[in-house]
Order: sequence, then structure tokens, then C-alpha cells
Amino acid sequence: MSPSPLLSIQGLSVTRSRGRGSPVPILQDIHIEILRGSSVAVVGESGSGKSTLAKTVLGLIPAQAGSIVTWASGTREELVGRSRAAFVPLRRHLQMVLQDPSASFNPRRRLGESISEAARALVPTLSRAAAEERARGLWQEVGLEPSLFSRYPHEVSGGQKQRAALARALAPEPSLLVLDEATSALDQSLKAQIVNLLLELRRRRDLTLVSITHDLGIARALADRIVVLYDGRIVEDGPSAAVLDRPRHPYTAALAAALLPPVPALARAQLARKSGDLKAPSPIGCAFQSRCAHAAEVCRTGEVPWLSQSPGHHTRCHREDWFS
Amino acid sequence: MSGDAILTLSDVSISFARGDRTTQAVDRLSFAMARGECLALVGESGSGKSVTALALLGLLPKQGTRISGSARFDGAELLHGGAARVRGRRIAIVFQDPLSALSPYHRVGAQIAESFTIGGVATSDADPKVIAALAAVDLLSPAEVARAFPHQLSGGQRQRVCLAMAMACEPELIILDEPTTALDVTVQLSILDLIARQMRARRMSVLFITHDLGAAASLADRVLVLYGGRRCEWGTSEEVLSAPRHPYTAALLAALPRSDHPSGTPLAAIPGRFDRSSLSGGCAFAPRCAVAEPRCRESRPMAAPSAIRLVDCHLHNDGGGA
Amino acid sequence: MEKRAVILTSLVLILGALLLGATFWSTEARADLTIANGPDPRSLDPALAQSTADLRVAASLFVGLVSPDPRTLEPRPALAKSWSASANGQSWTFQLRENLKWSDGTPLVAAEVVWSYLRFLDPGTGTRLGDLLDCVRGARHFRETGQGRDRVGIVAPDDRTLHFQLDRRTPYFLDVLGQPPLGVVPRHVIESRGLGWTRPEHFVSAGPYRLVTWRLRDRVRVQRNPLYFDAAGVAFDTVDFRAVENAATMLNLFITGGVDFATDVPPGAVPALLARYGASGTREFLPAPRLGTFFLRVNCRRPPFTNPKLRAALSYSIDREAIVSTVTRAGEPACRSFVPDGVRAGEVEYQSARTLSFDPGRAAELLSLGLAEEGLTQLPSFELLYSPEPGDQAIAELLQSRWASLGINCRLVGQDGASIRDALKRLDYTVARSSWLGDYNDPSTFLDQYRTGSPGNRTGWSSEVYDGLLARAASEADSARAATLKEAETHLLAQSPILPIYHYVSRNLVSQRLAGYFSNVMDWHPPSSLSEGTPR
Amino acid sequence: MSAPLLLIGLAGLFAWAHWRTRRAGKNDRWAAHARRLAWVITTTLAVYTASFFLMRATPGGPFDGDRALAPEIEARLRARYQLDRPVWVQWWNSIDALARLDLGPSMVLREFTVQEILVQSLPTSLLVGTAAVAWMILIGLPLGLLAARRAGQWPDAAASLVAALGQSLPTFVLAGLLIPPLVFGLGWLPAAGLESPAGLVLPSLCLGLPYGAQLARLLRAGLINTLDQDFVRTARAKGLGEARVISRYALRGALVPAIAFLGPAIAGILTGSLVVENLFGIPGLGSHFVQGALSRDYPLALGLVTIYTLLISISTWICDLLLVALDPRIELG
Repeated sequence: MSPSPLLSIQGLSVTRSRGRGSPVPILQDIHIEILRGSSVAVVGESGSGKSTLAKTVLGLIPAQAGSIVTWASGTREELVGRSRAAFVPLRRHLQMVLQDPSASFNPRRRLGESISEAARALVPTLSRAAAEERARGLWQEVGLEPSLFSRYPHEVSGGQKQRAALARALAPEPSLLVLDEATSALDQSLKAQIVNLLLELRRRRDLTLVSITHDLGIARALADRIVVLYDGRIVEDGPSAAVLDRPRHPYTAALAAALLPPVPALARAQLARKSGDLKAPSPIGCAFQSRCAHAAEVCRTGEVPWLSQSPGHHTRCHREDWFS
Repeated sequence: MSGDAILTLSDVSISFARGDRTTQAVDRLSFAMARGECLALVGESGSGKSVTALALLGLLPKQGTRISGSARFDGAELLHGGAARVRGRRIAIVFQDPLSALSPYHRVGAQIAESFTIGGVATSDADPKVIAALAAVDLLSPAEVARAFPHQLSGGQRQRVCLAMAMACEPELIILDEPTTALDVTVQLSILDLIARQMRARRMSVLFITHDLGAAASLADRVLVLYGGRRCEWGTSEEVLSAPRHPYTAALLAALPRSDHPSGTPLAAIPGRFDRSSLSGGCAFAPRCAVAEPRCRESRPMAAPSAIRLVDCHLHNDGGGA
Repeated sequence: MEKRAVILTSLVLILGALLLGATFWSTEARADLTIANGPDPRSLDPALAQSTADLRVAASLFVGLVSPDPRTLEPRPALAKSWSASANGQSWTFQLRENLKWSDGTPLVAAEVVWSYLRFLDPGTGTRLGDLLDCVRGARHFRETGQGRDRVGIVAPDDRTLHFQLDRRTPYFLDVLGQPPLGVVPRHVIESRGLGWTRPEHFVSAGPYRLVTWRLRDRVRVQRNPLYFDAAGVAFDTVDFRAVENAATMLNLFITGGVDFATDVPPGAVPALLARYGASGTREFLPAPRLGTFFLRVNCRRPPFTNPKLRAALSYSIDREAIVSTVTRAGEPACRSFVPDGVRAGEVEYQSARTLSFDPGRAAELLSLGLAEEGLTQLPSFELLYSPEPGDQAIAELLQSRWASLGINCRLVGQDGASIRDALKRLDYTVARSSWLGDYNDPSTFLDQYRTGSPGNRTGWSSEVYDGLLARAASEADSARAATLKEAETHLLAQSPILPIYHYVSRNLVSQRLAGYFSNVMDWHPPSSLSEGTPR
Repeated sequence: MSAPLLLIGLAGLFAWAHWRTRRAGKNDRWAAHARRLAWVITTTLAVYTASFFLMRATPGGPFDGDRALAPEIEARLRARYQLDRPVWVQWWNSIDALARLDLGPSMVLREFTVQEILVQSLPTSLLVGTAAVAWMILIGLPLGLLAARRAGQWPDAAASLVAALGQSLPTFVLAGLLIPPLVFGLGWLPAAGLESPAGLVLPSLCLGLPYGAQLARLLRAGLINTLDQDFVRTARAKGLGEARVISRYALRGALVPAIAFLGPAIAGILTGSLVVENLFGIPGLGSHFVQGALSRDYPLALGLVTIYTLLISISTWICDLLLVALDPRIELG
């Protein structure tokens, strides 16, 4: 079966009006093609717009321009400009898991109930019994002990709650799962467990994953493609290994360099090679130039070109040869 | 242990009683740290590392908390009420989330100035010192930051403010309780760099609490790994992180996505989860340990005190240890 | 910076509060006599006074030609020194005292008294008690139309003589003239000041006191008027009429010595007060019958109560004794008539009809007769309007249960006074609570209300027999008149447009140190006749 | 014609606020104040109008009495107070007068205008209200502090009991409990009246205590919540003494919900003094309000509705400003 597209984001722009003056752009001219069954990670620092992207795809924030087309329901559906009501039938195909799993659960309701209810709410044809059966199946699939099924959210640990949140998101059997920092709040050993679980679920259910994360390690483990956002724009887009091992944008390189290996000598060396300090993105020219060690005169003005580095690997950078 | 220890914990146990349930958060923890040293206290949440820090400063709620053992700071007992004398002046702390750790109601400058006045600086002299302190933590426009409220600053700026506040009284020991966990990686890097420089410049001892092995590696001279409120392994960071002797440390390191990890393949996760109810007389890690033997569940391994490296594991101690 | 703002704001607030307080507490010393007067007077203008509380204040500020004796209620000379009536009783002449002066020193002459009475009658003044003077020739026409002012039979031939021409013989004419609303008011001030003439800064009167302060809902303070003709006989120099609406508060004030004279007590406290202040030697709680009746009105235009038998059935089934012994409890007499006992009719004492009784058997009989006449098998359920105060409500509930035992069903509808008055006015009710306080000491103040077309009727009841009896009585001599009036009252009660329940008693608490207090049916205790005395 | 001017001014105020927001941004405080003022006026007009027609729809009128008025007299009175005109005309005329800050003459207390009545009674209500607010703080603050500091122990239980009692007891029951010992037993306080400062004690206490109790509960909850927060821990870690930690840090956070409650509470104290005024014979606004409504004194009742609306709006406005001063994260909206 040849890969078919599941989600196509074209020229998406989102602005937010805040404070004085004209609205502030949060996302500008975003293009992402996501194939059915693929796993894409969107990485960037806080403020890069990655969470806004997730919320826009799920219809929680309106877009000002561009289009988001999905084939998740089997037919082509345009998401931009859709009313909240018109979004409801699509919601069963597009699900999201948040950083804080508590936010997905009503604290006064048993976890199992919440899951079967989520299934029934979005799949109206499902009977009560069938929904509970599905919930129990998912419960097992995400690796939770059956005895926890009728516990309340506060009675289980964070890791267990995140597994339950995963089960809840999977209850309407979506095609696309958006993970918004879904592992960030977890300890290292739990993180690895959840990553493994997600990989397993993706394989078993032919899920398409979009992971929003600031953790390059998670991105590497989970995604086969990485999109790097900086100041609301895509600065690099390519296969995970290529992007992480041979970053072609100085910002991606800085992100990768900021990863501290658990080896003292390497970590201290990394610390010593600390990248440019936190400066606000530049309003004119390349947004990253204020922090970029390789910024040149050309970076200060004008539109930054979108360059193809290799098939499927693009960057938004004037200095195509800075790494050499 | 070294005679020039600034902080020595011996057999510290901390438990909380809630109703009829008692939770053993820290279980007979002993370690020492030398003056000028950075010791990383590494462990997952629930391993008791933050509880230890709060106990050292006497910040645990009095009701329902039971603390035993001894923690000596520069020879003086910290536990059982002793911390109040040195808190803020000789021992300072920086917490994980700088947004909630700073009062939302007061200007940043006022909050730092207060630390100076506690240290004996006259109120009228505090302002220039505040600006200087903010400049010292690499804040670009310290006067502007001093006038701001915490919510008007970025996460990195806020954590720098917390550092400036903690260092106001020139403490001898500074406790960093997951200071970079809530920050972006790039910001984490610059904050760790700042800490490293300040540590050297001020000859401070640092107790660095983290679950991030990479962060520990970047800063710590020595690493102490905690699991379930108990010590697993203690040694220099090179030894512990490059050649772990305790199965838990080794598994933790293995679970990290390495730079050569092929994408889309499973990580080497530690199976199971930490379950306080399964704590028994044996090794805390035994229920999840891949190499556990029956005796691991029966008796608790305790390394014999040694100045170089401590590994609380039966299997290791069999091998004679280092 | 914020701290300074907070401190500054608090300081300003505290200072403001202190200043406010200072304006309250820098005021006058305690009055020589303090009366808890009930609700605030609505007006100090005697012509506009309505309630007992209003009248009590008006009576201390203004005086008429005559004034009732506090002990006997006999009319005594006031502004008038002497008077005489013609043989047919229709022409009266009054001589004013010499040297009468207003409190501002202006002489008071007979023409001003005439002006004062004409103002009282003038519809533009808005008085409610204008019918007091209806016996005067032309008064009613002027009062109701505003026409014929100069044809009203009140004239002043000279500065000290007044002449009244009456339409008919009026045995109670002097009683009427002694009523507080007919206090004489100063033309020279009213014409220059308009409505604001009763303000302390403009106030002028000829009564025993003049006005010092009037703070709404707080007090009216009056001070002895040195130019009053009997200024020497006024014992207390200053008097406070304190506005205290709550009877429990009055009692508390009295107990703690805050007031010398409280004009009401809570009904619930009556038994305890009788035990403590009444029965023992102290005699401070002095309930006494007064000219007032609590009764129900029945809408005689609303079927089936167009039938007098059905109305009478309601009346016979009221257990009035139960009501006064369990609800009111201050010794209120249960009604046997509409007119209370102790009323004089001219020179004789009026003997009221005394036909009311609690007779369930008779009630049942009348009910079935009335229903048969109306072609009904059962009395349809009707509404009883009451005002939702504890006493009123208890009475309404008692009535409801008593009637229910006869198969008469009524629903209780609690409404505020204004709504009930409105319903009465528009005859949009079936049965409603009502009350009447006599204006002067004569049965006609009660009976005249139910004359056909009288504005006070409000029942839709009309009886030629009744109107004829009242007309006949007007021309009779005292004892014959009393008998005719009794006949009229008997007819009224038999027809039952009104269902009297109990007669009011005054519930005054009077300090032992006050002398000159006498119980009487008009509840008439002018402060000017009270004095410091030995304990009673 | 003042009403059209008022309406034009109101529209202008809204327009200015809008223009200012577009120019100076959403958080501009002048725009916020202007908008707030405009809304206060709008609310007042709306409440006035609603009350106006409600009152007119209620049976009875200002000239009804136990004794009927002769028709001629009533007609003249109605004409004098323009009650003979169509109700819409009356409404428009009264709005017009309101725009000139003229509340008209009282129809029952005929010698007074509504303004004169207000001048007499508003200061009294404000005095009693201020004292009640003082009681509220004097009782609520220490009680709340005590309960929060000793949460779960007996002082907390005792304070909570006092608070629960204070909150649930109706004013007249409270007065009934306080009067016997303080007035009759000890004879410290007068039974009624405002003749001396002592006369202020009981009414303001009866008025303030329930709100004090509520304040105590809010403070307790707020303090327990803030004492648990990280920044309080930071303050302790700095080496601050417990007293300073509470007064400077914890209390600040606990005050935010308390202040939010204070606006309605102050309005409630100023308006809810009716029972207290009646019980203690206090010449305040409350009794005028009730009497005005009961005797269908349209101008008086409507004037007081207007004043109450303004008082409530202004006190919540002030509390919002206090909140902004207290918590820099809150923005004027």
C-alpha cells in the first residue's frame, strides 16, 4: 500500500491579539505533510508555537490563514474555518494527550468510566456494554492492571494516569494522535516505558503520531521525522536521524548541543560550549540571527529561503554552508 | 569520610503519618559532602531527594512528620529545629518551579532585597546590591528586572532571579532542587553554566537534586543515586555515570535515548514501577531488578562505609567492591 | 508604594468615620421627657397628620379652640376662652383669649383661625380627616369640590370672635374642635414658606411646644413655647418623640430607661409585662380600652356574599374570645358590637348593639339558608386578605380553621398594607382585614363610615334603612339619638358587611416618675399635661 | 432636556473607551475606567427603569391610606406629582430629572425631597456600615488567622464553630443574644439609638459579625491554600520569621479571595442594615427604603434603588482596584 496522506497543513498562520497594537503572529506559513502511519515530532523551545500548532489542528484555536486538510475520517475534510459544532464529528478521528494527564479526567469519576464515556460520547453508535468492553481492552493494551480500572484519578500514580489518558484518547479509535508534551512530566524510567508503549500502539493500530516536545531524545526515539519550529516558523524539517545527527540549521544544532549526555566529560564539554544566550527572536530578517553564531549580513534582512538539503530534508537558512 | 565535610548525614529517616498510614520517604540515608564540592542527589520522583532537602532546611510540615538520625552542617545539628538558625543565611535553596517559588505579589527586587536585609544589610543599602546581584546572574537589564513582577519574566529569567536571591547572603551551602527541570534545554544549559561559574567563584558547596543524569554529569563532583528513599550508589560522577555498579543506576542509564539510538525502536525501559507498598526488608529495587536473587528480597544491602565508593547491592558487595 | 496607599486610604476612612460620628454625637443633651412614639411622623402639619404617632406630635405643637381634658376627655378652653351655642345647636360662637401670640411673637387673631380651618378643608391641602368638619355648613361641598370657599359657615366678626354655622345639631362638635388635626396653623408662615413651613428653621406655632429638630427616623425634638397661653402649666421644657418602630425595641428602651413613655409593646411580651408592671404595685404597664376596632370587611358586591345570611354566617362562626385570649392577650375586649364601650353620645353614654356572638349552630343554619337562597350546595372557596404580621397572621389562621369546621373554605393571602388598601378601594377582594380608630368621642365616628357613598365604606354595602336611621339620629336629642344610633348599629351588624373581631387597647408603658397620665378611650396623653411626679 | 444629554454622554464614554482601547491597547486603565463608569451608569439606568415599571405595576399608590381621600383631593395630589400623565411620560421625565441629579420630591414625606432624606440618612448608614466593616475585619482577620495557623487542631474547630454560628444566625437572633447581657446585664450599651458612640457598638456588631464570620472562613481557606504554596516555602527558606512570612506573603494571597468577597459584602452591609436599623432604631437608609416601597412612595423608593445600585457598583469597583493593587497578575477589565 503506497503511503497516503493523513494530514496536510498548507500555509497555516495563526495570530493572537494581545496587549497594544496589531495582533502578534504565533504561527506563520506552516507547511507539513503527514502520511498515514507516520510519526512526526514537532520540536522547539517554549514560545516557538508548537502547542498552538497542536491546538489549531484539533480545532481549539482558530487559524487566520491557510488550510489544514485531513483524511482521517476516510474522506477529505478541511479543518480551517470550521465551527466548533462542525468539528465534533471529526473529533473521534483526531485525539490528543496532554502533558498533565489529570486535565483529561474528571476527578469525581472512576478512570474506567471516563474512558468508556469518552468512547460513547464520540462514537454514538456504541452501546454502553460495548464501550465498557472496549475500555477494558484498551486498559489492558496500555499495560494497566485490571484492578485499577475502577479507581479514581487521584488514587493512581502519574505514570499510570498517563497510560489511562492514552487509553482514553484511543477509545474512539482515532487515526491521528497528537501528543502534547505527553512524557515531559514523567521520570526517566517512565518516559522510556511510555515511549515504548506508544511505539507498540502505533505499530499495532496503524496510528499516526504527532508528538509536540522539547525533548530531542524523545523525538529521536519516537519519530521518524522531525519538524523544528522557531518563533512560529519551521526552520528545519527532515528525517529524525538526519535532523539530529547532521542538523542543517544553526538552531537545530543549538538544540542538539544543549542535550547533556550522562557522561561527565561530555556533559561538561557541552556546558563549556554553551550556545548563545537567550535573546528575543529578531523581528526582521532571520528570527534566529540574534542568537546565531553564524549570522552574517545577509541574515539581517529579507525573506529567508527554504532550502532543500537532501530529499525530504529542508531548512530555512541563508547560510547553507555554515556547518562545513 | 573526609574531615572537612560541610554536611554529614547519618542514618536520616523521614516518615509521614497521614491518618493511620505511615509513609517512609527517606530510609536510613547517610552521606557526607566536602566543602566546595557539588554532590548530585539523583533519583526519580518519590525517591526522597526533595524531602531530604526540605528536611535539611527544617521546611517540612511539623504535623505528622517524624525525622530521626542526624544531619550536621559545619558541626551543628540541622534536624529537630536546628535549621532555623542557618536557613537563608548559611544554607540557601533554589526550587524547581521558579514561577511558583517567587511571590506573585511582590516585585522581584523587593524579594531579593529582603534576603539581603536578613543577611544584615541595611534596608537603604539593599537596592544597589539587588541590582548587582541580578547582574551577577547574567540578567541583561537588572534594574528593569528588579522592578518587574515574576509573571512578567521568562522562565529562565525567573530562575536566575531565584539564584540571585539564594546567593544574596553568600551561603556556604546551596541546595538546588531540580532547578532546570521546568526550563527549555537551551535555557537549562545557560543556567547550569551560571551555577557552575558561581559555584567556583564563590567557593560554594552545592547539593544538586535532579532526576536528569545529563544535568548531574555536567555539574556534580560526586553522585548519590537514591531509590525509594534509600541510597543505591555513591561515588564520583565519572565512576557512577560511566561505570555504574548498582543495577538501578545501570538500568537508568540504559533507558536514555542515546545519540545512536535508531529512531522508532524501543528504549531499554526498566520494567514495572516503583511501588512503595512492595518495600520490604530487602533491597528496594529488587522487585524490578533484572539480576535480583532471593536474598535481595530478604536482607537490605548496606555498603560498608568507605571513603571512595559506596554501592548498596549484595551482588556488588560479593564481588569485593572497589 | 501600595502600602502607603493602603495606609492613606485607611486613615482617610477612619477620619471620615470619626467626623461622621462627631456630627452625631455633638448634638443636644437628653430631653426632659422622651417618648417612644412609634413610626416616624409623616408630616408635622396637623392637617396632614394621620397616624396616632403623627397626631401625638401634632397635638404638642398645635392647639385648637378647645382641647380635651386628659382625664375626662371633656372639652376644655384652649385658644377659645369661652363659647356658647344657640338653642337649636346649629350656631356656635367662640371668644378667643386675649393676647394670643404665635411663637414668633406675631399676634394670633380670629381671622387666622378661620383661614386655618378653611385651609384644612381645602382639597389642595390634601388632608384625609376633612370630614371631621362636615357638620359645618358648606364645609363638605367645599372639601369635595374646591368650590364655595366663602360660603363655608365659619366667620370671624372681629379679632377675637369666631362664629360657626352648622347644618344640623351636632352634640360632638366641641369634641371635633378639640382634635389635633384642627390645631390652628400660622397663615403668615405657610403662605411664605409653602410645604417647607414645618422645618425647624421656619417653624411657628401657637401650641405648648415649638419645633427644635426633626431628624427623619430618629426623633422630633420640641421645646416649651414661652408664648403659649399656658406656658407656665407646661412641666417639661424639652420633649423628644423618638421614632421607634419596633415594639421590642421600645420595650428594651423603656426597661433601660432610654425612654420615659413607650407607646407600644410586643404582643408576646404582654403577659410578662402584666405580671411585672401591671399587677404589682408599680403600675407602669397600663393597657386600657380605646376607641378602635379590628374587623373584617366583606365585599357585599361579590357573590355569593351579596347575601346577608352568608355574611352573617361568617360572623357567627368567629370565636372572638379565643382570638383575644390566645393571640392579642393584652386585655382586648372581644367585639360584641362595632362601636366600643365607653363612648359618649353627647351628654349620655352610648349603649352599643351587643348582638355579636359565637354561635356555630346559628352560623350553620344561616349558611344553609343562604346557600339555598343562592342556589348553591356549598360556599365557594374565597380569599382572605391579611397583612403578614405575626398577630394578623395568627388571627387569619384561626379564622380559617374555624370556618373550615363549618365547611367554609378560605385561602389566606398575605399582602402589604398598601396592596390591601388598594384592593379595598377598588372593591377587588372578598374578605379583608381592616381596622378603624375613632376620630372623636362619639359613635358617629364609627357608624358614619357605612353610610351609602361614604368613602370609608369600602364594602359596597348600602342600606336605605341604615341611612335613614342615621339621618333621623342627626336631628334628635342626645338620649333619643343614642337609641337610634344603636338601632342603626344593630342593623349594620345583622347585615354584616363588616365582621368586628376585637377592640383595641392602648399598650402604653409609662415611667413611674410621670404624673398627669390618665387612661382614656382616646389614648390622649398630651406631653404638655405630663409632669414630674411622685410614683403612682 | 438632560436625559438626551446623559444618553449622548454615555454613548460618548463607551465610544471613547473603545477608541482608547484601539489606540492604547487592551490593558489601558483609562479605557478600563471609562468603560467601567459607563457600565455603572448603564446599570443604574437599567435598574432604575426596571424598578420604575415594577413599582407602577404594584397595586396601591402613594396617596392610599386607611382613610379614603376624597376624589377631588386625590385628583389634585395626582396632578401635583404628575401621576395623571401617561406612565411613559412620567418615566422619561424622571430619567430627565435623574440626569440632573434630581431625585424628586417624596410623595409620602411631603415636606421633603428625596435628596434631603438622603442627606439625613446616608451618613448614618455609612457610619454604621463603616463600623460594621471594622467589626468584620476585627473579627474575621484574627479568627481566620487563628483557624488557619492551627488548622485541624482545637483552635481551628473553635474558630470554625464561631464562624459557622456567626454566619448562620439571623441578625435578629444575634441581636436577641447580644442585647440581654450587654444592655440589660452589664448595662454598658444603650438598647437603641445612636445618641452616643456606645450606641454604634451593637448595631454595627450585629451587622458586621456575619460578614466577619464569612471573611474568617474565606481567610482560613485562603491561608491554608497559600501557606501550602511554593513561594511561602521560599520565604521560609530565606530565613524569614513566621510572623513575617504570614503577614507579608501568605496573607497577601489569602486576601485576594477575601477582597473579592468584600465588594458584595460592603454593599450587603450598606443595604442589609434594614433589620438592624429597625431593631436598634437607627435613622438610616434601610427603613426609608422599606417604607418607601411599602407606602408606594415612588420617588423615595426609586431614589434609594438608584443609590444602592451606585453604592454596590462603586464598592465592587473599588474592590476590583484593590485586587489589582494586591495581585499584579490581575488586569483591569
